Amino acid sequence: MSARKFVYAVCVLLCVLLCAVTSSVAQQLPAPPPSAAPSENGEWTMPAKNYANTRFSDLAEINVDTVGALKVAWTFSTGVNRGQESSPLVVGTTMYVLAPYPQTLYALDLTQPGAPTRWQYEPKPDASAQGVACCDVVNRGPTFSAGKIFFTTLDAQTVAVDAETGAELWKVKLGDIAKGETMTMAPLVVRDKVYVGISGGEYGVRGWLQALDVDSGKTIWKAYSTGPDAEVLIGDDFKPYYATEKGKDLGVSTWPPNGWEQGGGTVWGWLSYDPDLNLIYYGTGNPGPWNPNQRPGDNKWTAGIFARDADTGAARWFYQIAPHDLHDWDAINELVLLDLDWHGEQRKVLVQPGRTGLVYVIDRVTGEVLSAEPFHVLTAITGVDLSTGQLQLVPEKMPVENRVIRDICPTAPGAKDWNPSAFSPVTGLLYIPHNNLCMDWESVTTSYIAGTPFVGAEVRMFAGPGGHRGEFSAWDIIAGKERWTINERFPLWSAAMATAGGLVFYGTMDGWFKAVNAESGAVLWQFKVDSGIIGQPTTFLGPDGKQYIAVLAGVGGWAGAIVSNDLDPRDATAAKGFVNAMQDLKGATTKGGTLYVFGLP
Amino acid sequence: MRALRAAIIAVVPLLLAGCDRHQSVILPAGPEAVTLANLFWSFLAVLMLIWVLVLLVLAVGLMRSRPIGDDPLALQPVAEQRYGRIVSALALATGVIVVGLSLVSYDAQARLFSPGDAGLTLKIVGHQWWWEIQYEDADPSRTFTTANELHLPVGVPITLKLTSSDVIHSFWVPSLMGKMDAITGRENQVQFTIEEPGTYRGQCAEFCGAQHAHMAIVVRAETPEDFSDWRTAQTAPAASPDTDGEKAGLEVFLSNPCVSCHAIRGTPAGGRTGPDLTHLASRSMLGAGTLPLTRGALAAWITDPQGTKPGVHMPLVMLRPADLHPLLDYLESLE
Amino acid sequence: MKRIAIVMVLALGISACEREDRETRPDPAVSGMEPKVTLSSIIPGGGSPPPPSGLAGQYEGNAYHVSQGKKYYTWFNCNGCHANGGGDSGPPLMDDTWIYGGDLEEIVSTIYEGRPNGMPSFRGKLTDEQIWQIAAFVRSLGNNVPSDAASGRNDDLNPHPPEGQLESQPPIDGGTAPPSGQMPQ
Amino acid sequence: MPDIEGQLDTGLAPDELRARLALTWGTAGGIWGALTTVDHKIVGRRYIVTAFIFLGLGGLAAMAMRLQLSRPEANLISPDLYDQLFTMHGTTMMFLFAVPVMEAFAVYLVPLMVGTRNIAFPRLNAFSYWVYLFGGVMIWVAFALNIGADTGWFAYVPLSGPEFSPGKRVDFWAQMITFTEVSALAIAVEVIVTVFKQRAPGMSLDRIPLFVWAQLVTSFAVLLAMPAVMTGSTMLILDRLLGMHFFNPAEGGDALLWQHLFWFFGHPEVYIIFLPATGMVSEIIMVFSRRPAFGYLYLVLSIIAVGFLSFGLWVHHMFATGLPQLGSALFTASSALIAVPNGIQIFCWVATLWDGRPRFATPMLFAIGFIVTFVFGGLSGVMLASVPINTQVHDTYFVVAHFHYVLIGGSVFPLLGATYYWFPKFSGRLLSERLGQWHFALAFIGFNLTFFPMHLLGLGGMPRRVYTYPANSGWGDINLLVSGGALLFFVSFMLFGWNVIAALRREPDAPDNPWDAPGLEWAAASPPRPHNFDRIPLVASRHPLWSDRGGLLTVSGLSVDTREVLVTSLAEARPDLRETSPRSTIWPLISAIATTALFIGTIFTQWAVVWFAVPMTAVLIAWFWPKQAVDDT
Amino acid sequence: MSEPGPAADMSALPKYAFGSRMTTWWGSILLIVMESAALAYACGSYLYLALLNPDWPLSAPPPDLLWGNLMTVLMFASLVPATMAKKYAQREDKRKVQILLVVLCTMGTIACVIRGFEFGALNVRWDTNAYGSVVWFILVVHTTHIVADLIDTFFVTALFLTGHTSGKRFSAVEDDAVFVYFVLAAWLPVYGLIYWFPRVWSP
Repeated sequence: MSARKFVYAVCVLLCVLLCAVTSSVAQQLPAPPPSAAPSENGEWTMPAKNYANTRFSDLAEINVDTVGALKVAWTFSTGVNRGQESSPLVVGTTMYVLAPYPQTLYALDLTQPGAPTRWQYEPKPDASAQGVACCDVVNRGPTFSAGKIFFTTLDAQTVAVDAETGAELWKVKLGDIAKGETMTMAPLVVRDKVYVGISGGEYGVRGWLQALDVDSGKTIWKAYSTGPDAEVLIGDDFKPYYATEKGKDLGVSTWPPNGWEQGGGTVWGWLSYDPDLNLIYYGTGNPGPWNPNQRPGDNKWTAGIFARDADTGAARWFYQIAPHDLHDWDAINELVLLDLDWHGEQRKVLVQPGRTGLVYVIDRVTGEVLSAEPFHVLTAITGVDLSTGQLQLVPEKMPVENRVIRDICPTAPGAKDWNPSAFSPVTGLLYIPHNNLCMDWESVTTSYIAGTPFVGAEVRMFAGPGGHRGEFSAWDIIAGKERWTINERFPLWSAAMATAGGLVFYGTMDGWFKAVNAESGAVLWQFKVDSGIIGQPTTFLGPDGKQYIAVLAGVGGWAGAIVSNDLDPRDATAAKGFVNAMQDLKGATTKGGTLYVFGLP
Repeated sequence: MRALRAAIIAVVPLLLAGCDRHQSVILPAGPEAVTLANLFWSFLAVLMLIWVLVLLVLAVGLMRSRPIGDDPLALQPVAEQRYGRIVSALALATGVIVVGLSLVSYDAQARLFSPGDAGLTLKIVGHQWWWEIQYEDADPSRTFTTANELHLPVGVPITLKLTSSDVIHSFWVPSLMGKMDAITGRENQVQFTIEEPGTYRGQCAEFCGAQHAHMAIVVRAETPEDFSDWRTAQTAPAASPDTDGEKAGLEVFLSNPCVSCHAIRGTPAGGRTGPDLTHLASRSMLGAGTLPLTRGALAAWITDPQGTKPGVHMPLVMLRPADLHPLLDYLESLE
Repeated sequence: MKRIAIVMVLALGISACEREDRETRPDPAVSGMEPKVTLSSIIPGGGSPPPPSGLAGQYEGNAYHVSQGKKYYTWFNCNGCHANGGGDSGPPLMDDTWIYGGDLEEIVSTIYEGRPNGMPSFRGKLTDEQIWQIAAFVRSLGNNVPSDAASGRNDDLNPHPPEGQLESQPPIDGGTAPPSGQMPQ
Repeated sequence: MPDIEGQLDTGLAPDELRARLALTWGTAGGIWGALTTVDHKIVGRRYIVTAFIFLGLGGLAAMAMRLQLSRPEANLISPDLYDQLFTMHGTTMMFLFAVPVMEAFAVYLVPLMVGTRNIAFPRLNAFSYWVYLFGGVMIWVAFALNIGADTGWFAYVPLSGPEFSPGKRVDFWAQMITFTEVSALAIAVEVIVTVFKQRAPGMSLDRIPLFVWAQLVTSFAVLLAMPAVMTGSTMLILDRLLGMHFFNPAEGGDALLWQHLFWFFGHPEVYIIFLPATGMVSEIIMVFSRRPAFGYLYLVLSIIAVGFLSFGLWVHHMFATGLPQLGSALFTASSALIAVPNGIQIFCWVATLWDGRPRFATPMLFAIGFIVTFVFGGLSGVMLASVPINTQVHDTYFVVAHFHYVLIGGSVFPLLGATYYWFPKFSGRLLSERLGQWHFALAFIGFNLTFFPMHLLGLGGMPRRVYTYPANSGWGDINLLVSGGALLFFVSFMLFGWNVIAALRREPDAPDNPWDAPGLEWAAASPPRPHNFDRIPLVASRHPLWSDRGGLLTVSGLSVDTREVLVTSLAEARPDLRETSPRSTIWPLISAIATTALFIGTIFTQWAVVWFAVPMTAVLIAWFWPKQAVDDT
Repeated sequence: MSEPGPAADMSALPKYAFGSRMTTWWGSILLIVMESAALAYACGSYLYLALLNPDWPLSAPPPDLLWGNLMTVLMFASLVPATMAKKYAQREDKRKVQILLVVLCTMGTIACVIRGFEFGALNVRWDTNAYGSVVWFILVVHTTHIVADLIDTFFVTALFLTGHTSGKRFSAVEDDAVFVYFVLAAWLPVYGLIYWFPRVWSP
């Protein structure tokens, strides 16, 4: 206890000093709003670390100088050889690890050597749910709040478990797998509400976000992503910045009749919360089906970013990243909340490295797009017209039915999919793990048959220019360009994590866990784990007062389905075309499901 | 000759009998079709005149008396020269006539196919063996999909965008406009205007497989007001079932293979491989013009589509006998 | 000469006749028939599994049925989960691994009843004939149907060489996939 | 050069000359002789008979279709069978009857008409027949086995592509195209070389009979047009069997590429059928008007012009495919323009008739029937050339009517006339005039009753290739009339068949020149002896048998105990060489069998190319390898 | 019909000659015309598809130049023995013709080997897309000419080496040389289309 406090104090001191130093050098580094990124306490209670989604830890024991000595402290098998996209949480002396389907939640006792299981909780989701999980049976992490662990299950339930005992507190069913409704996202808890959204954008699921009561699981409000204003919770407070978002019942009128009923716009990514504005920010998924010709119109409110009142759910503003989305460009990626000096003016912004290949800097008060600069090779779009907010499309790359449109970059999983980036206030840089892929795409008419995929596209992906398929980039938000980039053989499907030790951590699909110098991009340390990494690294202070790094290894997800699902690489369209770009993954890694915890000796 | 004349005399009454409003090139119902018919008649007049003249000359030549001579090679140079001049003159005349006809044809072609005011645009997708019709609009909520029966306003320029989902089809409503192919991977356009309200029949005119014969299209030309009402009604979702029978019918529909191919907007049925049935009961025909839409025909069609239209992609569904009437009740309620 | 040729070709061709039949009405044997399937090769107390239905040849050997199955495979969104045989959320169908058995009857049964780990049951959503046809097409994905019954390429994006030209992968029953590192590269 | 091959004909008595030449050129008896023969007359006769058998089969298919169509909503024939029937009808008539029969006449007649002893490359000629026979048998056997092609004789992709035509039906069709193309191309080469190099001395270019001119131009058209459809059908089969993407619009291919390739062949094809017919008409009208055809030069130039122009018309089959409008308009003009040379031919024939002294024998009746119907069909063709009119009548029964007027009126009538005309030469027997006149009358009436009402059906909106039509369409009565006409037309052919059979059962009694015709073929015996001419004639005029009433001049100095043909110079036909002509051999048949095995094998596995390449090469080497000290070729 | 008797004596005419005086020469020329037509339709199809697709060569890299260039050089080189063979054949110089035929055989065999590598250097499979299909098709069509020429050359060589050297065989050598010219003449447009068109063409 005292030792831990001591180390913690040292860290804070170091951090303050560091901040002082850096701020004296460069006055105006962006920083998350303090209210959304509270000071470090050595725990990691939610997958994104904080409401601002920075995935930054002030811990600095493991730093540029010491990282070379990093060793495996202990490991733990999740018992499931499927894609491990989850994040290990640490609260007090307990680590919480959530496996993919069947989603056993393990509580590991950090005070004991080797961290034995304190308890485990099995939600026993319906096995059939595996059939409607679009992209492996993953889950993106549990969330801790006020003595409870919340998580979602593949069969569309949300569970609250007592963090101490593992007793189930409540469990509510929010969706019907027979319609393709599943849940994979990590919930967000703000005060007395748990926010959860639905997955299934590839099954014609009508997306929504719900606020549940933390104590009972009862729905407090539910905001759909399509349909009439009343159901989208659009009211008088709704003040979007751009004219194209203004109008009555756009969630109906920008669709062909009844199209919105199977219109997608699922909410399966990351939520941010600004306590000062009391707004929840999140992105909505792709409209259904992928084939855009089956849904003329802008298809509100899919593939865009919502700001909602955290208490009532009332929409405050919306910005549609991809009106009439052509290429499965969900807008669900993480929204990093930052306050920064934008050309001499202090702005509250959110930053999203989007699937479109652009890093969006959006005023989070008004919804105005301040900049959208490319971090990926672009052939299908040229950028965003900042005066209208409209995505600028290249007409030759627009899908036509029954014709293959070639060399569309970025691809359906986007320049960057769900796997979140990290922001370091120390360097002021955003660390983006992303893809370098292009694709061929053919739109085909598809039927809506409840419980079966509603896609209507034949896709095959391949490496982008340069031949490598992944990149890890440090992004200068203000300048709107890359500071440095590491090329990776495979697409990056793991999250990034930054620490005050001047390090950024990420994992690769061929199983390397890497620590990189946050300033220069030099790889300082790397370790080969048993399977490809697609999880979210976290860091924490152990009960022994030492800093540890934790990450789940176990390849899978959309990108890794070729291994986790044993797909056949001869079919270029397998896993919606991702397999074509991943044919050699089977030779580079095997299935796995292991938690790795690293520490200094 | 004589036989031919007899043939013509024999068939003219038949021709007149055949001239109901089924689908006829020579009964135009819009300016484009009139242009086409006029062009046809003018070509016919010129060409038939030529034919008759040639036959007259031939007949006279065969019947005229001529001097007897034994040596086939004994030709008269003067006559030969005269024939030469006549043949040359006729060749020249032929050239002039065909060039003239080509110019007349080009004039009509330029008028018929020059892109004009887009007016109402529809996308028509040919399927084996039915037509998918997508009404387009700048306002996506005014777009909708229907099948085989085209409602169009009179006096408004119509633009059809034609494509195919499988093989090549050809959209042809003779009373309105010439045919245009619907080709996979391409989009063709055809424009026309209708002047008279009425019903015009058309048919696929490119061989497209086993049921090419049963791929008709019905055009219902209406006043703009009627059309507007119809369109508004079509954008609405399907009528929800009222009676117990209809409700049971919806249940039958959803729990049988019907739901995998057909869409009924407002219900979970969202199949696009068969025609959209949201407003089925507002149509007049079944199976792309194969049967009239009556309860009996509907029952026959559902119980044995392969008997009426062998090879059609609608499968033989083994309905429980008790399910048929509720299903019919429901389908008939889809006004 | 010609007569001899005709007789010879006739003799050769008789067996091929069925391959080209385009029977649009289902075989009465198929309607309502639930195939009896044994998934295990162990039968306690001896004895043998029930004989196969005998319909395999009728469906797998007929180009029209296989082609119809290919059409339905897309129409009914099979490709949503199994892609063009390579698999997606569902397992691949081109390889030799068959969790629930790779015989025609077993595949029919899988489609008809569904399977607990996510395969939906298409009972009542497809006609029995369609299920047999789809199953025949699925068999062709592993090149397990006669090569002259297998379909050619479609007028679509090219996912892989036509089924008839893929490596033949006779089914191996069993739920465990080989270690992925050993899969064909 | 020392003369090593023995006896020359110089100075031999006529009887001995004839006997020795017959021995040298003769075909052995029995099956072996039949299988090994390279005599152009035997091969040509087989060709003609086979083609007429295919005509009968195609006609039966047509009758079956007419039966189904005679009433609305009839259920006699399933759509699947109907599709196979009309495909077999079109395919048979175009590929197995019309083109081969015209070439068959060339194979038989051209060497006789130019005064030589055998066609050039006679072994190739034998080979071409076998390939044609096997191709035709293959597709009909396939049809009998329910593997008949069902996508129309034009086989438009994507319908005929791998996705929409499962099974082997279209594969057989596409390979059949290859078969017939191989045989047609071989004959084209033979005919051209025969006409260019083997004409009798003195037969300069301006003395070539009009029929030979027509066949020459036709052969060039075959040479340039057939490779287009062969390219197309190869692409089709590669798409179907190897998964290639020529016609896959999704992967950069195009459905219209097929149509371009097909019609780039398909339109010249019509003229490949029609031009020889004009040659026949010219001969018949000349002989039965008893004067030279008027305007030899006009006619020759017209034939050449038609041959050229026929390559510029293909797009008028594609006016409804949405091609650019201006381009289409140009094809309107070019399509209409072909009326000029065709018109000139008509005018010349009418002038010949006008000035001549017509004898209304059966061939002449058919020639007159030809003018009446062909002009009608040609004029409706001018309508079809107009883009706007075409968009209305394209793919309707109007077009069916039009091309049957052109093809039956324009080609089959002349062909029937030519059969009556040359039958004594082929068989040594004259056909019955009385039956012939009945045949003509029934055929003419039946034909017009069948096809004239189809114009009205087309205008009434009836599309082609439908297996049935609704009862309320109003097309029922006309269709019944059409079916009745078809029956009449069919009966006329049965009459013709009876006429032929009856004639063949009589003793040969025809004189060498029963019609007092001027051509060299009438200088040969009826039927011609194996060596055609005892002595090669020396030609001094365009109408040798008219101008040299006293008997033809001949040349001597050719070998009598080896097969030798006289090769002359291209333009003036000055004697140049005495080339040897090949003897009978079995290798063409074996090659044809190997080729057939390869073509059919590829339908089932692409490795057939590899398997059969080696035996094919071996067979070809065996074919060409010299068997004796004195070389054959 | 009675005959007035022979008017001219042909016995002094030679039994073979060279060039267009022979029927076989015309036969080969007509075959060449036909094959040129087929190749022209194949090349026409290539251009048609190239003009139709905005992204020709459909995202495949253009073929590697090495083997195509080698082939072109070899083809031009083969003109020398072919021309010489033709010359000596007309002079009926058996020895020289034999040597030159062997040289032609060797060159033809090398050409076939190079052609094998050319297929490997196309950088696209025949069943990848329409571009792949049409380049393979054209190259295979041209290869059939090379192979046909090679078989023909081997055949003539075998004749010459086994003593079948009567006069008209020299004429066959000449025909063979003509076919070598044709293979080159056919190659140049194919070479340009396959190797250079995708490099130069931008829609």
